[in-house]
Amino acid sequence: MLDIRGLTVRYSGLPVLKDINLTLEKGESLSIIGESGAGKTTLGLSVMGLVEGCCEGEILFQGKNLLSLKEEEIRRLRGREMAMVFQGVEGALHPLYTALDQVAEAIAVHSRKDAGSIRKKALGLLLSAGLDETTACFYPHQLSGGLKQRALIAMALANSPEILILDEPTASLDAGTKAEILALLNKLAGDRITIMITHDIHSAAYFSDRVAVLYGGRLIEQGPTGEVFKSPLHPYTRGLIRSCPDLSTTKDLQGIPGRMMPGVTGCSFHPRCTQRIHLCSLDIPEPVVTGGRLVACHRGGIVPLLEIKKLSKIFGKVKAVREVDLTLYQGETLALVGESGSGKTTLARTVMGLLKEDGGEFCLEGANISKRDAFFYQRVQMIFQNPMESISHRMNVLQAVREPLDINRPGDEEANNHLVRKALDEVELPGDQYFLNKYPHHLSGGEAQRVAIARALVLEPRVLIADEPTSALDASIQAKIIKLMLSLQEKRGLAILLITHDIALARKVSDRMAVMLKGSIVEEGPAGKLLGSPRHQYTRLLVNQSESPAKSMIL
Amino acid sequence: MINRGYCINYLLALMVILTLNFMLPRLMPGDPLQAIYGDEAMIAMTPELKEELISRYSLDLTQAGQFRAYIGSLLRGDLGYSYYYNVPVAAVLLGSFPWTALLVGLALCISTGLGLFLGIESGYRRGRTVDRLLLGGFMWISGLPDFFVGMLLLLIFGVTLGLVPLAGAVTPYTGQGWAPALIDGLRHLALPLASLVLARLTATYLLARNTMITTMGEPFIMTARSKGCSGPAVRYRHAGRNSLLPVVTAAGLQLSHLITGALFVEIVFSYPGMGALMYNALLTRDYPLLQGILLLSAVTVLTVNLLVDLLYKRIDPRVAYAH
Amino acid sequence: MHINYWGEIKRDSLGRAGMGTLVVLALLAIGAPIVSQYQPAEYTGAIFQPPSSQYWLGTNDVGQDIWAQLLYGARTSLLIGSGAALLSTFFSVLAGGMAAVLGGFGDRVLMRAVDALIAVPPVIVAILAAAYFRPGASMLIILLSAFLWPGGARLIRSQALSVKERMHIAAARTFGSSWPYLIRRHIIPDLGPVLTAILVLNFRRAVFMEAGLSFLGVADPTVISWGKMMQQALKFSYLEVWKWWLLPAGAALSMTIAALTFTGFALEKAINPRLKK
Amino acid sequence: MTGRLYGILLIIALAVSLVVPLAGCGGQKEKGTQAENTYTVADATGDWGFPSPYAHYFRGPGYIRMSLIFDTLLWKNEKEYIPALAKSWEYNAGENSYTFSLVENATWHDGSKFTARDVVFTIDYTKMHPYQGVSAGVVKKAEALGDYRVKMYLDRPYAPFLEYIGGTLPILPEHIWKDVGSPEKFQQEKALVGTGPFILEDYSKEQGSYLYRANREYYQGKPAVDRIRFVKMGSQVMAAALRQKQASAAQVPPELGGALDEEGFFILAGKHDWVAKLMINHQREPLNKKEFRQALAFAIDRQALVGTCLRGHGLPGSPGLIPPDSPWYNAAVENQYPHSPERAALLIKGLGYEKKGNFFEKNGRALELELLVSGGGQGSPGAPGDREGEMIKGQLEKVGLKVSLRSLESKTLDSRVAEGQYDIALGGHGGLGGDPEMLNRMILDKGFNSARYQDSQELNLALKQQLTLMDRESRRELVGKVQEIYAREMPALPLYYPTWYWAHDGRAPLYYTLQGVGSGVPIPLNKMAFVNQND
Repeated sequence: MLDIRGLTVRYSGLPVLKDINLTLEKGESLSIIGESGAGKTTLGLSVMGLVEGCCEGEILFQGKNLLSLKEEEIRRLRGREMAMVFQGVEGALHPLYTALDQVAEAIAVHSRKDAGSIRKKALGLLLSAGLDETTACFYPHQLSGGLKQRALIAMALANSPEILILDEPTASLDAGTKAEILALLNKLAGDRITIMITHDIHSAAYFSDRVAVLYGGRLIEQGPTGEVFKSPLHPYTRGLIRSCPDLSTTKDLQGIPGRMMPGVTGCSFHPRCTQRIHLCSLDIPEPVVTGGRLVACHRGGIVPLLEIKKLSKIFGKVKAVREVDLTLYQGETLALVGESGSGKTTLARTVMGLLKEDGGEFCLEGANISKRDAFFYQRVQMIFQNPMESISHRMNVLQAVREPLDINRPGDEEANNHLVRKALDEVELPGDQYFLNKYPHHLSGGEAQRVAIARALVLEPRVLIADEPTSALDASIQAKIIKLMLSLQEKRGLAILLITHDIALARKVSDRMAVMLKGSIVEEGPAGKLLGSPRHQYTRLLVNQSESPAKSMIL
Repeated sequence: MINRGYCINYLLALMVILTLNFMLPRLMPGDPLQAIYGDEAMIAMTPELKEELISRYSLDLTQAGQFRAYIGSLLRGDLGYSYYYNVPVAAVLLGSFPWTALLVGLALCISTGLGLFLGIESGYRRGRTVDRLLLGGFMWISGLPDFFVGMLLLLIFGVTLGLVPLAGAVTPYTGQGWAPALIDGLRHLALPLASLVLARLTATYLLARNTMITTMGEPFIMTARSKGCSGPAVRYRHAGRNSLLPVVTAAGLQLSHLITGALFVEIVFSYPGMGALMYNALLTRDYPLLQGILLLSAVTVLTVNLLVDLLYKRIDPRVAYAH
Repeated sequence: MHINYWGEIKRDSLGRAGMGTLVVLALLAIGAPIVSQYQPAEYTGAIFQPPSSQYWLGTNDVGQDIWAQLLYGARTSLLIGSGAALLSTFFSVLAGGMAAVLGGFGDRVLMRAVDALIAVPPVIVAILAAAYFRPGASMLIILLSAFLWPGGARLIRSQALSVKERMHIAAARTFGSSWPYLIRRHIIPDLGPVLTAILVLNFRRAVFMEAGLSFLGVADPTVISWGKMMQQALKFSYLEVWKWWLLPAGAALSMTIAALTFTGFALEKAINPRLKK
Repeated sequence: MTGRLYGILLIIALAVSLVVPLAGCGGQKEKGTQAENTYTVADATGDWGFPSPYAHYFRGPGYIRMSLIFDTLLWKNEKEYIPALAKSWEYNAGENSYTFSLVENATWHDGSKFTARDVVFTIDYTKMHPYQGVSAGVVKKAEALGDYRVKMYLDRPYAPFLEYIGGTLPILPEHIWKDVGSPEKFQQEKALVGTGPFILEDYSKEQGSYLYRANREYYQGKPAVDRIRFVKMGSQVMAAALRQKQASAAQVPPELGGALDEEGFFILAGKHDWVAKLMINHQREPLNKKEFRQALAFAIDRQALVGTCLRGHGLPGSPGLIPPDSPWYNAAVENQYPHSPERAALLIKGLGYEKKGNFFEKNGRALELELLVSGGGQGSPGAPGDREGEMIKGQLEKVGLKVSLRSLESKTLDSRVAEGQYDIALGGHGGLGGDPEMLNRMILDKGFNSARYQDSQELNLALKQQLTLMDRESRRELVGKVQEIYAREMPALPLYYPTWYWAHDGRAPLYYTLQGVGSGVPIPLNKMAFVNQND
């Protein structure tokens, strides 16, 4: 039985948790949801006794107050009575030891048995967690995100602790893997006290009996999962639930910029057309009939912006991308979905020239591109998954956003600064001096991603490639970023190639979808039709997995 | 596992070094005859003595002729005859190299081990008094050249206190058994070793400390603590392991100055090492001996670099992945 | 980059101490004629005098005032030390950066050249250089940096390799930045901490080597430096004189190196904002 | 687990770092292991080569270590020639031949008898393989008259014959050396069979150490010391070594002479055998003019050089090159060049130079000389370095000669002087204590230490003649005349003679040999000092 009474935690004077009271019986599982920065992780750490700040109040467990124990005593409990799996899979495993070594160490710390039997037990744990003989002996950098998470879970459960704390176990995992992890956790939960910290409502709904909502360091709501999600009492909880994308809702209607204008020279639609060229404003386009279809547009209808023909990329023996053909049309959003490791990111990076393609070619606005020069970069831009990493921590916001201008158009500084403020304004970020001097590690995830987007848009590109732009962000911020990208598309006629593993998100945002499996595109087509009646069996699998298990519960 | 690319590389480097070894001594002004015999007035440079010496040193051949002879003899594994010592160069090298290997090798092991240990402890307690004291102390010591430290130690322990023998590597002809001889050898080794260790300790200490500070912030340290690992286990097996890579690189670099690194310490303690040997070879323009020393130094550097590269893969699997 | 270095150093106590010592040393070196009434090469006639009111640090074997030599020696040692350190670090960054960026064949050729250079003992090259050129300050700086840059190159290459893989470098490449721009704007500043460490290391080795060279006779005889003072003092260590001749030169040198390292540390925080909590 | 590799490295380092300092400081004070009566000599360089006649390095100390094993026909003590393998010797002026009557009781170390055949064999052998210091070419024919008498015919009257062939050439055993093709490579045990007072027990090149044991059957009496040990030690710690009884004799720095004297050590002030010279390139304008060179002699204050740079431990240079305490010294040249900048300026003006500002000029071109100096390093004690260079530069510039000082590595300087690419340079050499034949070598020969001055016929003639005067008194007079001409011509300016001091604990009566050991080695380790002569 775990009893937390009046817990307050301060980091150098700043209160992060204020007066938390929680009691958990054996075999009970609790989810803690709320925005990042609400103190969820600190609560987990204080139970483990790993918090640097000073803690007041009591945490009673097995008749002892954990806060008053000496370091040596609580150290002996860690890993044996209580274990924690940390957020951010990236650096959690020691880069220089294999997964098997690290799990074996977790056992060896608390047991006297000989090395051989410990390694066998560790291997057994890893196998039960979903790794196989070979991947168990891999080094962390050779494991994919999902496998690392499984190894961490195996390590936490090494000495079958009474308390298991999971910090964002399913963040930045694709739907398939997320479902498997949740299933694994359910199987292994057994009669343990399990606390899951997450911002993903689905996982919380699927996994835990009770839910606690944290906001600004205070516990604002708590109760059985079903009731809290069906009828939230606190307005913040309702906002949280509503902003999370779900299969059941169809794609919002997207507005068209501007209004109908009478007496316009040239093509009447050109003031509102996002792919207009100078010719459009001069004379009226002739209607053209092709293959049973008629279109009256100087550019023959929606112009294919970016065409990728027979692109392939090989790493050593692994064929990451196999002769992919893909066309991105002007002003359209194409979602590229598929499991992690299916070659989505490799495709994006090869298009951008970060990786050298081993075959195939690209055409941008009809012209063939061989070398990535200023002409290419002023039309195609990219944003990355981890906003914090993609901005140099030595540059403040002003310098970061102005950098593309400094490179491609080193005009006078004042004009560039003005462009920067305009771009920041578009991504709804303040343009004042205080914010401009901030460094990346002062910004929150959402703000950093907005800066990245502003940087990408400052050159007014025609195409924006977004590689998992929101997977590392909280649901609420994710919604805002998606809404921002869509409104930019409306205003600027931006074509967006969205790379994501989240089918629900893709359906909500994209016009067309392409499904990628092991380096090649198995199916492509309008989003609604493709999801409505998937032809390829892999697409069907993807749709079923991402259908939220608790669908019945919510609506 | 060393692929063909590596071997060609090292062979290429060796060829370049061989030609360099041949060219460098001959570029130096003055010739061996003058350097060896010019100084002492009592030698009557009679004409017959002069041309017998020239033929003995084969100085009458053209440069190209000498180069061909040099490469030819090298292939046969014969390093030639030293002009000054009148003994095969190999014998001279074998005489001094063990002493240098003992002194500098041991100094390197101790300074690396100690530097690593202190660096980790100090990095772990960043900002606390222990760290500041150690840091400040090392800064002052690092400012003193090795011969300066050597002379100070000699004056204090050797001359005034008389605790330690004053020079050389062994007290010759004391006719003792091997045990007292070993103790005697160690007592001779104590001061030169201490001065070399002090001179080289700071670099390793700083490297270990800096890497330690960055590593402690990494997430896997939190994982280790959550596994219940004890303080020392976290410090050494987890955080310390990361600072092994830069320290090994630095040790590799220092090892490549094996031959000439300790020249001044050897002169202060008149220790029979390679540094003093090379200085003498320079003074007497002893071409074969110089070529021998340069070759030995080059081979040491190449093997050390090869070892460090192999060790890289053993210590940090990511490096193997990145190559 | 509007980080004001001065502000950073002032705030850190170690940095303040370091910078303060450096300023004092520089002032003493420049104001040498004011501080001591003797010239370094002037024969005062009184040899082996212990420190007294007239000769603050006593006199050496030919009766030259040691305090004056220490001050004028500071000029040479600081000048040659910093000159060689800057030049050699520049070469190291050039070679190390190029090797990391080129990768593949270029990288291997450069690294083998570095190995070959490290293999050649500096003593021989020093004597060769001194035989053909007049050993003035500039020749010494060039000579010393020729010995120092290979070591730094290897260190910078290994660091640059890891920085090159970082995400924000890939991001910068996506908006069309060329490799030279990347090196100048991203890779080198990111190597900031390594660079300060290498600068200090090279300064230290430059001053030690300058001492070694004056032992070999490769030095400008009319110029006095700390290294040369130590060499001359070594010859008379059997007398009492080493207490006020050898020790001051060593103390001055180690104080300079300590000051430099403390300033380097304070700078490190400035170059790497992430260290600031 | 890969941690193992890492653990091992740490453990070795820690273990070793504990053992060494412990052993280092803990051991008992260095006590002299004087099982028997061992005499230890400390030396800064240590290794002087395998002590066989052809393998030892061509330096003084090398000859000393060889002379302990091999005897010569005659030897010298501090006063005169003394018999060694030759009991007596007489010179027959008519036939220009020397006849030696040899001792009968001398035996080689391997027991075989020493006979006249060995002497004849040595002379013939040295003709084929020139021995470093001695050219046996002057002996036309050597014949053995019976077992114990040898007669040598000279092809020309050669005054230094007794000094070199008689007193320096080591006599080799015929039965060992007769079929040795390249003598310098002959370094086996057999190569060390001699007739001398000591036998080599061990030689270590790396440690720079030698061990000799006494030859009990030595024909001139049993050596007073059982064993002699040569040990290598830094020159700065020689005094400490003496005080801690680690050595019985050593060359000590001049400053410590007084202190050691009070502590009961015997101090031997050496003869002035080594001279520091200002080498002048008399091929170049204006140095080719005699008056200019004399002006230099007036300008440089040699007494001040000794007072400051040697702190009084030396004699100012005598213009005739031969040091004042040498038996061949001619006092007339004593004060021919007192320090007077005025006379120097006068001489320079005489050559058509006027003084503009503070430097001399001639039709617009400033008169500048480059002074080459060899920097720090391990030169012999008292060798001129950059300190002397600075002082001479000061003195010359006071007179009005602009001097630019340049420091070079010692061997680079030697090669510059040899090729004549210099104006003036600081150098020096030893051998002044030996036979005046050294004057020929230091003035006429082609070595870089020599002045290479053939311009004065009078000087050349006198030098050639002095070699042929067998009678000592008339030779002394001619050598005096040579010094006067040399002082006038001044091809190179002797600056000073440093005084070297040896200190020993008195267990053996060391002394400086007349005109140096063998052909002029200024070291007081005469082998006869270790032999208590019964006759």
